[in-house]
Amino acid sequence: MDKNIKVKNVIVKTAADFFMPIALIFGLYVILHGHLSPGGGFQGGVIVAAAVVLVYLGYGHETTENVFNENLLKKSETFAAIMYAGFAFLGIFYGANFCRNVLADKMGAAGELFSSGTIFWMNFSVGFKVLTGIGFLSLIFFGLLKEKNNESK
Amino acid sequence: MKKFMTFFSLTVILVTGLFVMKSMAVLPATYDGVAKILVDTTIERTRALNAVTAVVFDSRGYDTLGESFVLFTAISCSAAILRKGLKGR
Amino acid sequence: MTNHLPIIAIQVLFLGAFISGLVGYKSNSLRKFVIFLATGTSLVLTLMLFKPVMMEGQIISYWMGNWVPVSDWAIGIGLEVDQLSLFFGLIVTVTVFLGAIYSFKYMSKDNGQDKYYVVFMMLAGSVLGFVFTGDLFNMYVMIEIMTFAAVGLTAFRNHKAESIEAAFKYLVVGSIGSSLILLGTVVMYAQFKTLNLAQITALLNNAQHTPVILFAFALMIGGYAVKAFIVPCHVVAPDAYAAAPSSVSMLFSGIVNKAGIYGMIRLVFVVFASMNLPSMQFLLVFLGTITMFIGVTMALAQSDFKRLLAFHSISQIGYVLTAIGLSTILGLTGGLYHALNHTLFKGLLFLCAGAVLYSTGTTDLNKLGGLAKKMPQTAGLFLVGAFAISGIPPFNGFVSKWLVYQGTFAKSMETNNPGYVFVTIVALIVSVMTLASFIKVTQSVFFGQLPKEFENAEEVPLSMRIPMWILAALCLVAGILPTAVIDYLIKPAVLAIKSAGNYVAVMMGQEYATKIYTEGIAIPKYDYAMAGWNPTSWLILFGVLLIAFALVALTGGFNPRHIVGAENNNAKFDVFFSGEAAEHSHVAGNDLFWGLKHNLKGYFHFMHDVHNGVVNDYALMVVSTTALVMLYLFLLVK
Amino acid sequence: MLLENYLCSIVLIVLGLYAIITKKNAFKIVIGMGLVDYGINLMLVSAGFRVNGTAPIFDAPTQTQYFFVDPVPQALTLTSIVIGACVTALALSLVVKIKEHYGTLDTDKVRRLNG
Repeated sequence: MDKNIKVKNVIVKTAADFFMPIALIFGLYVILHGHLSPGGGFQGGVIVAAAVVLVYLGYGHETTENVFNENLLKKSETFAAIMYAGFAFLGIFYGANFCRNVLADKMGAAGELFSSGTIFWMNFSVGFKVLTGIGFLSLIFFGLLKEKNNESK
Repeated sequence: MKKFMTFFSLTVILVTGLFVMKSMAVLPATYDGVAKILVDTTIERTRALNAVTAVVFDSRGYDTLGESFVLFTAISCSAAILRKGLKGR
Repeated sequence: MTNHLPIIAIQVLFLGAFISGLVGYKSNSLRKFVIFLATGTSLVLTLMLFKPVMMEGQIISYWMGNWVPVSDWAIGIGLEVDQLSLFFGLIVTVTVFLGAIYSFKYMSKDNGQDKYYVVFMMLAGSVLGFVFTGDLFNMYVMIEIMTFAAVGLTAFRNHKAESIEAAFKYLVVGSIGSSLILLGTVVMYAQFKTLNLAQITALLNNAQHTPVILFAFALMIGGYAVKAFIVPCHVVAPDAYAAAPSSVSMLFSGIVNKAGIYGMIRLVFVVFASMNLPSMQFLLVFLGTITMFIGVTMALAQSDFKRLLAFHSISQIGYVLTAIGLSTILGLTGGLYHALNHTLFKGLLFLCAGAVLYSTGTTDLNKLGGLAKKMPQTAGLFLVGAFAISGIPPFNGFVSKWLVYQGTFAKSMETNNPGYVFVTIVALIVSVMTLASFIKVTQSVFFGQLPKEFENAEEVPLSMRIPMWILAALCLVAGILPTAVIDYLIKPAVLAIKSAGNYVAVMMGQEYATKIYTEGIAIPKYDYAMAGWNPTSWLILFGVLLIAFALVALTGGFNPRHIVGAENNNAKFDVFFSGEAAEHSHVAGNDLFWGLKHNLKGYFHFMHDVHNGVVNDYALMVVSTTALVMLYLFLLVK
Repeated sequence: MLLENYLCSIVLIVLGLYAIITKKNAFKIVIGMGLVDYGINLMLVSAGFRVNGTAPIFDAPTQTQYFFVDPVPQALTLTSIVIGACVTALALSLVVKIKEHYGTLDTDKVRRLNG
C-alpha cells in the first residue's frame, strides 16, 4: 500500500488542485441548501471532508500536517456538537420544549435561503461537525500510514 | 457441530425472514400513520421545502442529536484507540 | 419545570463530555471539576424527580419540539419517565457519580485522560437517555452510543493486547446485537407506521399476533440478550470486564447490562404485554437459570480477580432474569431488588479489585496474597461486598435472594409445576457456590502470605475510598431497611411494569387509551410477604453472637492452637505439599477447589472449549440463540 | 418490484452473518458487519415506498398537488447509514491495533483471552 501512493505525482496533484475547490463549494452548497434541495448536513459535511483526502493524495504527509491542525479540528467538532445542543436548548429558553423549532416564524418565508428556523442552523452545525469530525478521522488514519512508511524505510 | 449450528441457524433466519418479508411486502398506494400528517404540515410548521430534512431536524431532531453523538463517540474512541499508548507497562 | 428535568439530566451529561473535551489535555483539575459538576447535577436532577414520580405517582411525558400527537398518531419523539424508568435512572446516575469520583485518582497513571472522560460521559448520558426514552428508534440510537462508548473504554489501555482483543470481540458481537434490534425496529415500523412505544403497546393490544410481529419480537429479544449478556451471548462479557479499567468495569456491571435488562422488561412486560405469553416467561426463567449456573461455575475456574468478578456479574444477572421471568408481583419485586443490589455490591467489588490493581499492579490471584495487613480498609470493604453478594444477612444480597427463592417456590405452588422448585434449588446451589468462590478470592488476595514484591503496597488514596465507603453503606442500608426500599423504590416500579394501560394513557391521552382498553385500565393489587425475614431481629442476633464471640476470645477460651493439641511441634500435624512444608509453598487461591474441578472435569473441559476465544464462534452463539428463540416463538406461540 | 427489495435485504443480512461466522480474517468480519448494515438500510428504505410516490421535496411553497413516499424511513436510513459508517471506522481502528499487537489478522490466533 505504501509504495503505491506516489505523493509527488503531477497528475494526482493537478487533479487534487482542480477538484478541491469544487468539493469545497459543492459541499458548502449542499450543507446550506439542506432544507430546500436534496442533501443536508451529513452529506455536505462528508463532501467537504473529502478535501482533506484530496490534499493528502496530492501533497503527502508533510503538507497535510502543516495545513490541518488535528487539535483544532477536534475542538471544532466538540464546539459544533455544543452548538447543536445549544440550538436544541433554545426551545426551553423560549418556553417550549427541547428541540422546538422556535425560530421558524421569525426568519424568512418558505423557499428562501434563510428560512425554516433552527433547521437551517442545525443543518449548518451538523455539517460543520461532520466535516471536522471526518477530517479528523482521516488525519488519524493517515498518521498510521506515515508510521508504516517510516518503519519500512 | 459448529457447521451444523451455522447452517441450521442461518437457515432458520433466512426461511422465517423470507416468509415474513413475503407477507410484509404489500404495495401501499396511500398514506397511513405518521407520514400523512407530517407531509401535510411540513410547510406550515417548519417552513422547509425538503420534507426529509424537516423530519430529520425537526420532528425527529432528537434522534439526529443522538446520531451526531454517535459520530462524536466513534471518532473519540478511534482517537483513544489509535493514540500512542504507554510503553512497557 | 418538572417536565424539563429528564431531558436536562440527560443533556447535562453529554454537555459535560463536550466541555471536558474542549478543556484540552493540559488542565486536569478543571476537567475533573467539570466532570464532577456534570455528574453531580445529573444526580441531583434525577433525585428531584423522585418525589413527583415515585411518591406522588406521576408519569412524566415530554414531547420533543412540542410535536404532540395529532389525530391519535404520535409524530415526534417522546420521553416518558415512569416509575420503572426512574428506578433504572437512579441506578445509572448514582453509579456514574461514584465511578467518576473514583476515576479521578485511579486513572491518573494513564495518558490520554481527556479522551477517557469524554467517552465515559458519553456512556453515562446514553444509558440515561436509553432508560428515559419512549421511542423505539431512539432506544436503538442510544444503545448504539452505549456500545461504541463501551468498546472505546474497553480498548482504552491500548498498550495491552488483551484490551484490544476484548474490544474487537465486543464490537463484533455487540454490533450484531444492535443490528438485530434495528431490524426488529424496522419491521415494527413497517407494520405499525409509528415508532412510539406507547402507541405500539396500544396497537398491539388489539392486533393479531402475525408472524411479522413474532419475528420482530424474537429479533429484539435476541438483541437485548446480547446487551444484557444472557448466557449464550455472554462470552464477550468477561473479556471486556477484565480488560477495561476498574471504574469502567463498575459501569459495565452497574449500568450497561442493566440497560439490556431494562430493554427486555420494557419489551416483554409493557410493549408486548397484550401477548401475555406464558411460554415467553418460561423462556426467560429457563435462560436465567442457565445464566446463573454457568456464570458461577465458570467463576470457580478463574484465576484472574476481575475475570472472576465478571463471571459473577453474569451469574447475578441470571438471578434478575429468572425472577423477572416469573412475572408475579413477588418475582418482579425480587428481580428489581436484585438488580439494584447487584449494582451496589458488584460496583463495590470491582472498585476493590481496582484498588488492588492500583497498589499492586496485578490482578492475578496466584501472585497476590496477604494484602489485608497493607490495605485494611479495602479488605474490610471487600468483605462487605463478598458477604452481600453471597447473600449473608444483614447485607442486601440476602433480602433479594430470599425474595427470588420465595418467588420461584410460590410460583410452583400456584401453577402446580415442579419445574419451578428445581429453579429454587438451582438458585440455592448457585448462592452456595458464590460464597465458595468468594472464600477463594478472600483467601488468596487478602489473607495468606504476603509476597515479597508487595511489601510496600499502600492503602489507596481517600478519593478512591469514598465511593467504596458509600457503596458499602448503601449495601448495608438496603439490607437493614428492606421494607422502606420496597415501599419507596421497588413497589412503584413493579406497579408500573404491571399497568401497561397507564403507560399508554399518559403518553397518548386518556381518550385514546379508553378507546383501546375498553374494559378499563387495570392496576393490579400489590402484595408481597417476606416470610421469616425480620432484619432487626437478625441484626440483634448477629450483635449478640459477635459479643459472645468477643467475650470467649478475650477470656482465652478460643485458641486455635488448643484444637490441634499440645504436641503442636510434632511434624505430623504440619501440612505438606509435594514434600515441602506449608509455609514454604503458598497455596494458590486457584487450587482451593481443585477437588471439585477434578471430579467435574468433563463439564469444566466442555465449558473451557465453549469459551475458546475465537470471535467467529462467539458470533455464532449469538446468531443461533436468536434463531432458536425465533423457532421457539414460531412453533410454540399460537 | 418491492418484494425483491425485501427478499434481497434478508439475503444480504444472512450473507453478512455468514461472513461474520465463517471468515477467519478480521478484515472480512468487518466487511460482513457492513453487509448486515446495508441489508437493513435497504429494508428501511423499502418500508417507506409508495406506488407512484415522488421524492418528498416540494417544488414551491404553494404546491398543493403532491404524492410523496414516506419521509420518515428515509430520515431513519440517514441515521442508520451514519451509524454503520461509525461501526466500520471503529472496527478498522481496532483491526489496525490487532495487527500491531498480534502480527496477524487470523481470528484463530487472536485468542489470548479464553477459558
